[in-house]
Amino acid sequence: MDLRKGLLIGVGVTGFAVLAAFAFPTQVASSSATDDYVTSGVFTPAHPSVVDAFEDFLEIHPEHPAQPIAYTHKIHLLNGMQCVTCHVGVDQGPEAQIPNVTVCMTCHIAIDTDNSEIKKIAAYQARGEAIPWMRVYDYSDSAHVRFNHAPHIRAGVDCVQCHGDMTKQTTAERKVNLNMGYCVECHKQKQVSIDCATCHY
Amino acid sequence: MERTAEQIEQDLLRPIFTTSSRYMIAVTLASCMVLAGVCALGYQLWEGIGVWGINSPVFWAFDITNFVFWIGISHAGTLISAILRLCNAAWRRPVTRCAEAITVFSILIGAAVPLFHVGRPWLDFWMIPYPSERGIWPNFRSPLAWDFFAISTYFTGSVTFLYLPTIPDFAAVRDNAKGLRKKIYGLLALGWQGTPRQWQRLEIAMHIMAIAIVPVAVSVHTIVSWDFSMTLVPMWHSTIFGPYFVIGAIFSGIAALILTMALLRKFLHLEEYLRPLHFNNLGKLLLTTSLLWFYFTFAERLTTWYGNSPSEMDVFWSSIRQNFAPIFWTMVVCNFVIPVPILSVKKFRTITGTAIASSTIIIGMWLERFLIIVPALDHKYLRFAWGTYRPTWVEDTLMASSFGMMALLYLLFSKAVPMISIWELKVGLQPHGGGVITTAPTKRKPRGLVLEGPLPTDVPE
Amino acid sequence: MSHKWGLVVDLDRCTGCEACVVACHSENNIPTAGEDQAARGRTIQWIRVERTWEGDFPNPKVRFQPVLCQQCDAAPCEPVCPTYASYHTEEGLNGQVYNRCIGTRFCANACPYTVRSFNFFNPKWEKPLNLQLNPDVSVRSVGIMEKCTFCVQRIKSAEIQAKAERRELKDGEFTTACAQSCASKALVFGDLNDPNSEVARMANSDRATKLLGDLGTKPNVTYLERGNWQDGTNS
Amino acid sequence: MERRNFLKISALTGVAATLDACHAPDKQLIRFVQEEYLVPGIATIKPGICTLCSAGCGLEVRVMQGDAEVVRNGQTGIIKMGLAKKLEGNPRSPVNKGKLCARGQAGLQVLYNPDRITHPIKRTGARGSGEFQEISWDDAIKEISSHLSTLQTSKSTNVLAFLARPLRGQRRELIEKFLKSFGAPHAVWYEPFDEAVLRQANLLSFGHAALPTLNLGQADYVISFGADFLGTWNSPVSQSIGYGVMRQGWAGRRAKFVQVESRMSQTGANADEWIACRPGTEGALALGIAHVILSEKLTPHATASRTGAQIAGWAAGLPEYAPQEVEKQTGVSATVITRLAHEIARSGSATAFIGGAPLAQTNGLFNALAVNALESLVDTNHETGPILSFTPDVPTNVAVKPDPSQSGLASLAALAKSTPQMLLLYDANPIYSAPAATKIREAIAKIPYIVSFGSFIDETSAQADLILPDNAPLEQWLDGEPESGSTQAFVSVAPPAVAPLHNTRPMTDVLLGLAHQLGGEVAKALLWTSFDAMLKAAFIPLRTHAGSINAKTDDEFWPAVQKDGGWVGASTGVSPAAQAHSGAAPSKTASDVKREPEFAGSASDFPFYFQPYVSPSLGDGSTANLPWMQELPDVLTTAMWSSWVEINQKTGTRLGIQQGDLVEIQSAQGSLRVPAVLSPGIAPDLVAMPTGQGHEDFGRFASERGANPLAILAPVTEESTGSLAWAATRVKITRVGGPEQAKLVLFSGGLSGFPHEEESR
Repeated sequence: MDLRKGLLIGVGVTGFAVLAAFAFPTQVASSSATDDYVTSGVFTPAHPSVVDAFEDFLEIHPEHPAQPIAYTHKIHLLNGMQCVTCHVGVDQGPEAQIPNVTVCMTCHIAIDTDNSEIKKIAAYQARGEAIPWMRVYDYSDSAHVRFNHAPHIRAGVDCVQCHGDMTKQTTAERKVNLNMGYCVECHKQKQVSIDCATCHY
Repeated sequence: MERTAEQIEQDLLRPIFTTSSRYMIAVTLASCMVLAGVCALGYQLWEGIGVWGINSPVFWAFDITNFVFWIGISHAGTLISAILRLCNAAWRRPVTRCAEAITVFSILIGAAVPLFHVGRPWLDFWMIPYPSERGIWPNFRSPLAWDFFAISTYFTGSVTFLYLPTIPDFAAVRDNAKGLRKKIYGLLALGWQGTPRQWQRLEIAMHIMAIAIVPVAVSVHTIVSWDFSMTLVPMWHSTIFGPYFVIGAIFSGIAALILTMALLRKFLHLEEYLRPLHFNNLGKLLLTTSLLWFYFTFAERLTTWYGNSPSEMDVFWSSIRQNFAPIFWTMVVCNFVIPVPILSVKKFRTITGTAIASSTIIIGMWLERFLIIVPALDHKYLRFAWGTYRPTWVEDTLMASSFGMMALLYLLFSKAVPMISIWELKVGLQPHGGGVITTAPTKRKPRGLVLEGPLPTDVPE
Repeated sequence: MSHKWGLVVDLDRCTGCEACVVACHSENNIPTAGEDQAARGRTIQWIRVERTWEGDFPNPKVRFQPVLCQQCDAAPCEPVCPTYASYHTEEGLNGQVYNRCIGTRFCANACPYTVRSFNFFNPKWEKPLNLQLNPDVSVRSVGIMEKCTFCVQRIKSAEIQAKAERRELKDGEFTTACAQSCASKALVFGDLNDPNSEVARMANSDRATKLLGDLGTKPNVTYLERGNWQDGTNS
Repeated sequence: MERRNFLKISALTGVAATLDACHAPDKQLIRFVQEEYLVPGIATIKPGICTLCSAGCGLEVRVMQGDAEVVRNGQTGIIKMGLAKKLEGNPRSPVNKGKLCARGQAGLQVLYNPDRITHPIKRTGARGSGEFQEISWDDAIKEISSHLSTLQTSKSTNVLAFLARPLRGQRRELIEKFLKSFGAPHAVWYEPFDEAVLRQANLLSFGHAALPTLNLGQADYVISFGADFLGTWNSPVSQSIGYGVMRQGWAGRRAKFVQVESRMSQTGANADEWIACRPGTEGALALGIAHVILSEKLTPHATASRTGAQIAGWAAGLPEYAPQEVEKQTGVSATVITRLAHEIARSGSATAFIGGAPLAQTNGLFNALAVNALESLVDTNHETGPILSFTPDVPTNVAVKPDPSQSGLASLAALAKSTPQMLLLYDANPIYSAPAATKIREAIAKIPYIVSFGSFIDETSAQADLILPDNAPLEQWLDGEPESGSTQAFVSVAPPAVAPLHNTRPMTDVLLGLAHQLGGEVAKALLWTSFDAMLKAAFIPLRTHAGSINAKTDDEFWPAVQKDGGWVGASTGVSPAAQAHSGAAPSKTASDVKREPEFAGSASDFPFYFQPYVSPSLGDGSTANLPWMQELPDVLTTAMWSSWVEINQKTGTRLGIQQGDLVEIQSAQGSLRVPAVLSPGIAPDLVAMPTGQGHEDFGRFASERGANPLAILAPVTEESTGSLAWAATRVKITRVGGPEQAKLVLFSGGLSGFPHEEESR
């Protein structure tokens, strides 16, 4: 038999084997993902799908996730509301509260009630459901970042710097690419420690 | 009986233009082993290296054993052929190419191991120093980083060193082939015309490479040994590891070379070219290295025993008297007890004899690498934290398939390239050949250029 | 004032109750290996209590010794890491940067104390056990080396708090999970740079020793040897 | 090259496309409105009470906001709620003073255990078949109350029985009130290792039917007879705190600690001197020491005390207990006995106490009385006050105290005899923890209707017809009244630290609800609508007493108590120490108490004493379903995930048994197979085995793992209290297999598991 044919077959079989080795465990992964909690990683059952794994690895974030409510930051801010009024805790600790349906309704029980979006919110409240806001800014688990808002705000870092000018936005968009370079640059400028353990632990 | 240039060319080009069924069988076998390895590797990449038998405290075992072993084997070619070239031993001509081929392929395999033995192989590229927004570079204090650079240098060097003397032979194949193959070999031959100028350049280049590659080769295995001796681990933290590893490497390298040559001789009908003389000479080299190896092993153990530091003695005893004793004594038998008698008696230093010795040595040297790594790790200082190690099927498969990979690559190579340097043999044919500094036909006399016999341009076509 | 975190283990007080071990598991999201992996010697414990028998019945002697990362000043684990995942932090801890770790396991081999643990598989928590995970601490995934961090998350939050209140850290203001749980006060954590801190005082005790001190790793964990009962001389 | 580009290329390697299997399942789930508002990312500290052993340590629960998958009115969804992240000791608790033991830390895994019963279930298959189906709370309550009312109409006594793990405080009060008003007998409070014997002895010796509080910090000399006081006995955390002080608390002063026991416990491993003594003869040894002190007048107080009066011949200086005599009985050499006596007498303040195996002998009461007598002879330092004392009662006497004479096994046996119509089951698992020989399984099988309030399926609740799952301890109102460990009066209370994860309800509220449905006497007796109302009513009276909280009004007082997690009395006028040596005249003298131990099984057929011991991590088996506890290496053997039997090394070699071999342990009652662990810390004629493993049916982490030593015990009892003499069984052992059959998992030594083998070169 001709050598070239033989080789082609060999290569083909090998390639198939590789695919098989990857493909087979995905079923395991997807099933196990339902009853077990697993952490992030790549090419492992850590992610429900390999696509997730790649997105995580490549730090691909949705630029402008579709929110359940067409909330307009612009209007609220121009009406003199502050970020902290809704995003409670941002100046006290690591996280910022994503406002709850009841928070919205405290005002909108009276204000602009016939607006269709407000009606949606009211409906949520009626059903006893919270609004399933989509997250805009986040870190993947495998980044192992322990970010804390409060110290940054105390240091006088303006919200705009990392989150863009919300007075120009309706629903939030990921205007700033918060990769490590971005953090490090700012830390350098402000002569803050850039020791790894400042953020990664 | 002497062979004419034509016969040589025919004999050595035959494997390239005709394929025997035996060859196909061999290829299939080898690729099956490789395939098994690929599957095992895929499984390991998916699940995590927990599918291996490694544990705490034995974090390295078969993986690094294979790494050190294959990098060791790689010392066959480059060193031998380079040294033999430099000291211009006439008998080296048929040997060099298969030696250099071994080098290239075993580096490939050896280098692949550490890339896949890490917990998160998809991040291996962090070993490459490249500027990123993070502003982080590899840690140049880490012996692993040194390995990375040493081995990549060694690999580049070896490939060049293998490629250079093959150019004229590529040309030879080109001239005998037609169609696509002619084109390909044409490219590989880099438009070689065999003009005096080209010969001159080639000789100079090879000479430089030969001189350059020797220190690289030596340094590579020294650096590999530093992976161990730069730590505090008992029986790793040793000052003689550098030379010890290099000798071990050359030792196993020559063994591998002899074995390959024996096989080639058999399968490619090269009886006329690989003669008992070659095996005899290489056998002598093997004997020397075997004795050297034994000296180093003995010296290392002796100093440990004499120094009598408790933590080292734990490892010492576990390897020679307790659970690792069987492996240890097998190693001594394979590397010393069997080979030395065979090789030291002229009557036994035949092709078969040397082949047998070589095969035991290859086994023995693999065990030696294993014994350097595992006993030390599972008897590290604190007794409470001691462990033991058993390999799993995944590790066994990967280890086996690394040999399969070697075989496959070699077989394919022998299909693509004449395993014996045709033109060098032709050169050897010259009546007054054999180490005479001759005058090049060009006006300019190349400086410091050693070449046996007149240039092949004089060879009657 | 820069800090130098240290821990003192009083072997005379240690009862071998292993409260520290579970406290550490709970605080630092340490996964449970399960029986099979445990049998393979792959349990992850950032702190373990070593037990050694001496003598034989009827006079056996037992020695308990908690062993954790010694946070060495001259740490063998640091130089060997090719990616700086294991490195020396500004506060003198042996940092382990999980996201930078590619899992060569070289550090674990180099560590003479065998206190580094490797994630051979991706850790799993059967729901709802995952709700116990501490959000202040990373959850490590497959192929990553991990070890005792001196509860760096507690150090950080204490420092941030102190900074917010524009003051220095006070001794005993916070402690590691193991020390906090230790009923007999065998574990004491604090700042060795603060001469008045309890840990600094205890580290100067005449019973003080270092684990494998002759290796020259300069550990920041100090062990106080067991004392003896002088017959009659006490009270 | 830019990382991103480098990876973009690799990302495009087709593999991804083929494998976009599915996305995380919980993305589709709806989100419920928050019930509790916490600042995200910031920990709130809430008080709690540890229920993993009877010591009653105070907790501080670290609660942080997080997303949890819960069921709300029949629908699964995600809710932002406060989640318990870490348990620490409560620094305001006088028992554990901010410290917490290994088991306590694992309380989290009770709350988050994947095997919890998430909703009421009703038996569908045959009893014990484990076939249940979901049922709504309303139907469940309807069903049970209809049963109860029918029982009420049938005016016969003990139609209703309540079986529970010993409780103190208001939960006990509630249950007893319910039963009393219903016309049912007292509840049966059962645990395998109950302390009835010691309570009885302390009542006789000191006038206190309670476990002692040990102020070890003051001691110069501690001699403990079998009490694993640093691990499992009495109040380990408070004792460990004292131990630390005793060791290095005072400059230039370090107490001596002597442990008398025949199998080295974790506590014994810390002793300065460890003395192996023949099982059951600890009392004799104590009297031997007393004899020397008395006869040589080593202490000024060598007089007849009321405690000594319990021992016949005390006044006469215990002539029968001359060291040589004692040596014959105990196997401890006379010289050692005399030396100990001298050391003790010379030391400034000494204490002697007893616990564990010596009490679990047929002559347990005698042993206890003997050690108590020695204690009151030596523990007489007046500056420090006695080391051994008793926790003073809470002035308002919040709850009824356990009756000392009422031991678990006795009342369990009574329950077994009188087959009631209905059994309420709460946290007790006698089918697992009572010796098979007591035939409790059969007795329970006979009961027509069984309702369990358990959070888990275990051997006993698997028999239930109806299971009304209780909230986890951290999810409900709790109170506690620690029996010992504090020198001040102490009652603890804790509101729920987290909202319920599942569709469960606290037993207390269910019981109160039933009371209302039943009406009549029961409703009158329990007029509270919810358990916290009952607690409030019980705690309010404390306001007028001197204690940790001074509040003007009740409305200030109650929240303050909740915040602190309890109320601590200012040390009352009569120091608890003084109480120890006063008290009512002895009701009966110990002269008629059995002095010699008896063992089940003849020495010829069964050459070894068999001693089960409480596992430090798994306790009596009730915490075997917590993964942290399963994977916690036993500190002496480093074994985990398994059970084992400890055998003396020499005995092992004599019987050809090696570390890890599978051995069979046979008693007259039955046999079991476990791996062997060879240990130098155990008498050659004794084999010991930890409790906790060998569950048939207790969730994914505990089921079908190891063996249960309690199963093969002989049903012998200490007669005066009728409590189980669990250390009075004899066994024989034989090797039946190698390590490969045994499957012993050791933490130290990796796969081989036996580093000491390699040590011996």
